[in-house]
Amino acid sequence: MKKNVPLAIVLVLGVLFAVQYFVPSRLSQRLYDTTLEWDIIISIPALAIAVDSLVRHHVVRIRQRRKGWGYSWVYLGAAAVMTAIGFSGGISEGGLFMNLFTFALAPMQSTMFAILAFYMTSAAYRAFRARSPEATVLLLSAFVVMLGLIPVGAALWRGLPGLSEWMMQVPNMASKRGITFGIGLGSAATILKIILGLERSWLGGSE
Amino acid sequence: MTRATGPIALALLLALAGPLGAAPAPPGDARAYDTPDDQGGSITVEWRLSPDDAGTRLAGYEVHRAAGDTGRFQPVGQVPRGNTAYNDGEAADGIDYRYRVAAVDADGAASAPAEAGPARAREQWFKAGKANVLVATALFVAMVLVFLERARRGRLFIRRLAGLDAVEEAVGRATEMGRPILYCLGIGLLDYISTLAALNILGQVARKTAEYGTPLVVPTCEPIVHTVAREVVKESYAAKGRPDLFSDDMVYFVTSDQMGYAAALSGIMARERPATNLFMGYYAAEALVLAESGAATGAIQIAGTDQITQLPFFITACDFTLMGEELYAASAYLSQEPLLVGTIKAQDFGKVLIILLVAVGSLAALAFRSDVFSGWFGIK
Amino acid sequence: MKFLIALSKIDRRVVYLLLALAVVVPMIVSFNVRFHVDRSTRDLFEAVDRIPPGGQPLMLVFDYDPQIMPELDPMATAILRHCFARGIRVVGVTTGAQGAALGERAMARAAAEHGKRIGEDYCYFGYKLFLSMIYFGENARRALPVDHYGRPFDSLPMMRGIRNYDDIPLVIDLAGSSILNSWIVYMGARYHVRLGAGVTAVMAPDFYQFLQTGQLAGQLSGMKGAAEYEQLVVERGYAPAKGLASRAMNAISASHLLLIALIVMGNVGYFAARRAKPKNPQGGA
Amino acid sequence: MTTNPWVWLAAILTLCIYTYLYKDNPFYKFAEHLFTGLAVGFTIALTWHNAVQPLIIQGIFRAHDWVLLVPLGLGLLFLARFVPKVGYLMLIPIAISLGASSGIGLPRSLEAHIVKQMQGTLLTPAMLQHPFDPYNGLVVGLLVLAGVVCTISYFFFSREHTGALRVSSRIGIWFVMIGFGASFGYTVMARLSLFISRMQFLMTDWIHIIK
Repeated sequence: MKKNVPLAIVLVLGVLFAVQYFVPSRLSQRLYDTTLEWDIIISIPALAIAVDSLVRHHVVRIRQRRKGWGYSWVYLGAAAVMTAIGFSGGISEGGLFMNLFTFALAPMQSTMFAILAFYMTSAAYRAFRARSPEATVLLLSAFVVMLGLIPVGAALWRGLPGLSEWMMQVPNMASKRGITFGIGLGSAATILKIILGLERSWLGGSE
Repeated sequence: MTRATGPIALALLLALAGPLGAAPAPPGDARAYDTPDDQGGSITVEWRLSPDDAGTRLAGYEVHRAAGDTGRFQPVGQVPRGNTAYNDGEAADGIDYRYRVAAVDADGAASAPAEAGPARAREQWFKAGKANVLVATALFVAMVLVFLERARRGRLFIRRLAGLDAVEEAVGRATEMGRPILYCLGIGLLDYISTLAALNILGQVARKTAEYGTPLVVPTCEPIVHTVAREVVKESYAAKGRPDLFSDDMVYFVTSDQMGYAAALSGIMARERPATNLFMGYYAAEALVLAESGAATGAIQIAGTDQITQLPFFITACDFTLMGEELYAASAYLSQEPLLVGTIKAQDFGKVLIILLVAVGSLAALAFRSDVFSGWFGIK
Repeated sequence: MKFLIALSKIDRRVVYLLLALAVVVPMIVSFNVRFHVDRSTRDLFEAVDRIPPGGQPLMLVFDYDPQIMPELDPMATAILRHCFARGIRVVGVTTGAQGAALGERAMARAAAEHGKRIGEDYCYFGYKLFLSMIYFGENARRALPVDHYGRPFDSLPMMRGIRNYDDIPLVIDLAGSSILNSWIVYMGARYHVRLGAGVTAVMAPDFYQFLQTGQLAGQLSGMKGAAEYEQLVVERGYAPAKGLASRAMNAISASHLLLIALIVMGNVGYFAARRAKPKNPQGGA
Repeated sequence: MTTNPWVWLAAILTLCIYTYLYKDNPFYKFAEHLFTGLAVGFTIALTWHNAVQPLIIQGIFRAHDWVLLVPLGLGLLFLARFVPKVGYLMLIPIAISLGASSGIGLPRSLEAHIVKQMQGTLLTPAMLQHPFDPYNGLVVGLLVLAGVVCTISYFFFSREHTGALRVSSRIGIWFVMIGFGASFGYTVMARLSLFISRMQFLMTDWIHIIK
């Protein structure tokens, strides 16, 4: 019973908005715009659940003196300070809030991003082994493209940069397209199952 | 000599005549019509370029409008040279408008106007340009319904997915080693299909961990997904009769920052040393950060995503990867709901249909040398 | 044999250390590697080089943000050095809010190096709407009423006599997104602006078609393009030494080669291990 | 070396993150917790300024757009999660969001993933003019078509991969592997550029080794 109301809501809204796509009228457009705006407002309070969860998690760690509980203070402290500054001082350029963003948060974001250069190297070294025909194709194709992108490659064979680009544009595109068809059919089928109430993972349980 | 001077003089005269004040040549073939597939309130005016458009003399075109048969022409807008259309978004529905389009040069001199209209703006109730999408949608819905009905009547065959055995094995391995399983739902929102599939698989994995008493760790990245994931795990433990094993600490929110989440998971993997890492759902660049940090700890890793750009990295760094549609199929298969198998059949039928249509369309296009077929699939 | 097998079992930390060295060493120690210069780079260089010194200015558009700055900022620097060394005036502008500070920094730095004065040798208009830049084709003065520092258009000596794009011999858009498409469609097609481009390596293939059709006079692709341009600047004697892009490109080449070598070593070791196996079947998995 | 304390902060945090490559250690743990904590605070403050302020405070309380109370009320049902007996009420805002996005997604997904991709795969009469063009020729068109069909066949679930399906799915997975390898190789350059720019930051802005 408790789950029938949400299921009915999904059914009605799902059909309504699938039809809305094909109707350009004023009413239909307004319905769409309003829903997008409402959706933002609806999702705001969910942040409270997330904050509750993270505070609980770290408070428990600190109370039980679990391994590394000191870092939970760092986490909670950083979150509290950043929130407090954001509320009191405003978020304009040049303020303390934006400075913390520019000189603490952003550098760590881009460093995490840049760490990928290392991970690509170690992953390639470990995995690009000619264990099977498929693995060999994978490794050769990566090999050719990498060589084609640096000056040495062009010096070895002038056609290499062109070949590496062709591989990106032709075979790569063909395989992506094949996968995309499957994704399109699969996601449309899943959406339909949600609308029809057959896919219920979002209700919390599969019952 | 004398014979040659005549034409040269004439040419000079013609060349000078342009810049020296004469109005530019008018645009041609103007027409006005209700803008299609819209909510009304708009009329489109089209014309052919003025012959003077190619030079640098022309500034652009000015569009004037008059309401009804007797209204006075008022300027409504202008567009720079090189344009052949103007969208009048200020037209009231149901009123006849007439239009005039004139070419204007840099000094403001206008050509004789080209007339168009009358035209009337109307609100449409169907997007004619999306008819192909409507057909595709209707066809697909019908296919799914038919196969659902067939699934209800009897068992349909679906081949066993290699990835499913890998998931079960990985859960078993963690149990044997007495180490936790890390389940990562990605950074997507709840309404991403990959997130829903990941939640579905999480439910099945949680049932197994409840049964065997294997520790489970689910750090989340999105508030609403977090909320649902917590319920999914809680109910799975309840369903297996082990609500005592569930703790609030299993599913916890970390941060919604993409790279912050990756940093936190790297730390968790290094410290808690899970025996098995499952990465299911929507991923962006952090995919390889997660998979390589996990590989360094020696964990068995299984990934599944419909993000094609991240698949190459999961394939290289994980032990098994569910690619695109396989992720959805795995989630349907694991739930062991016979009806869900029906939709997989419908998807397969869709694939056959796509191949046939592309083949027939290509052959026809080549045989009749016509773009009609690709045109119909194309959307402006 | 043991040595060969060891090649496939290098510790990941050693791999990381090698990569760090492959990047950092070429950045500190400048190796003078000569690059093969792509035609699209050479075309852009020549298009700039043909602009008469001291006359109509080149327009440089900084349509990039901090995320793609590593690839595009070196292009801006190389082009600015070329222009200033040759005495070509430059108008700087951006249609992305995030590009404003980046463009300002790049221009001020290059101008200081060459002792160029704002208003006379170069101008910077900062962030302008794309619509303003379309309007520039109609009326430059009204499209850019004041520069980045609030000075009116008319008070800038080098802008006198600039009516619209007809007085700009070349516009170079340094872009990381589809905004370059808009420049080609609007400015290129409508105002017949002569357009050059600098784009990230990932985006470069999308724009090759415009080079073929001549809608782009030339194009720099990624760090490689910037490094090639730097090389041309040095070869023609406009600068004594190569700059950051060449160092970065050396670092990229070195690390690509390292990666390729690692893959080869891994496979050599893998096959060595496979061969060694049948000889002692008792040896572990 | 710079004397700007903010640059020092950025540089030290950058180095702290990189220490993880050696192994997990207190410096990394500190940076990681600081990172995630700051990010959460950043999200909360931005939500406040970009969503709560304009939509709720401005919209409802200043501009008296009372209709917005409806989505606000629905959103507040999320908080039912904290009240054990009525916890299920939070499914209502989830259902609204999910229902609307499902309906919105159905035709769009079919359009973007199926209809448009079919158009791109179809052979066109224009291909006959330059049959051997490496990008737009007929031969390449046929190659792409074959690649697409074989890749699709790899994802065919209704039959075991035996007989003809075995061959086509095998070719399909080869196409997939060429594509993945090429994408991998192509991405290396972009990631290296990011690392180079971090190094540039350290060596120019922080310790001024290179100019």
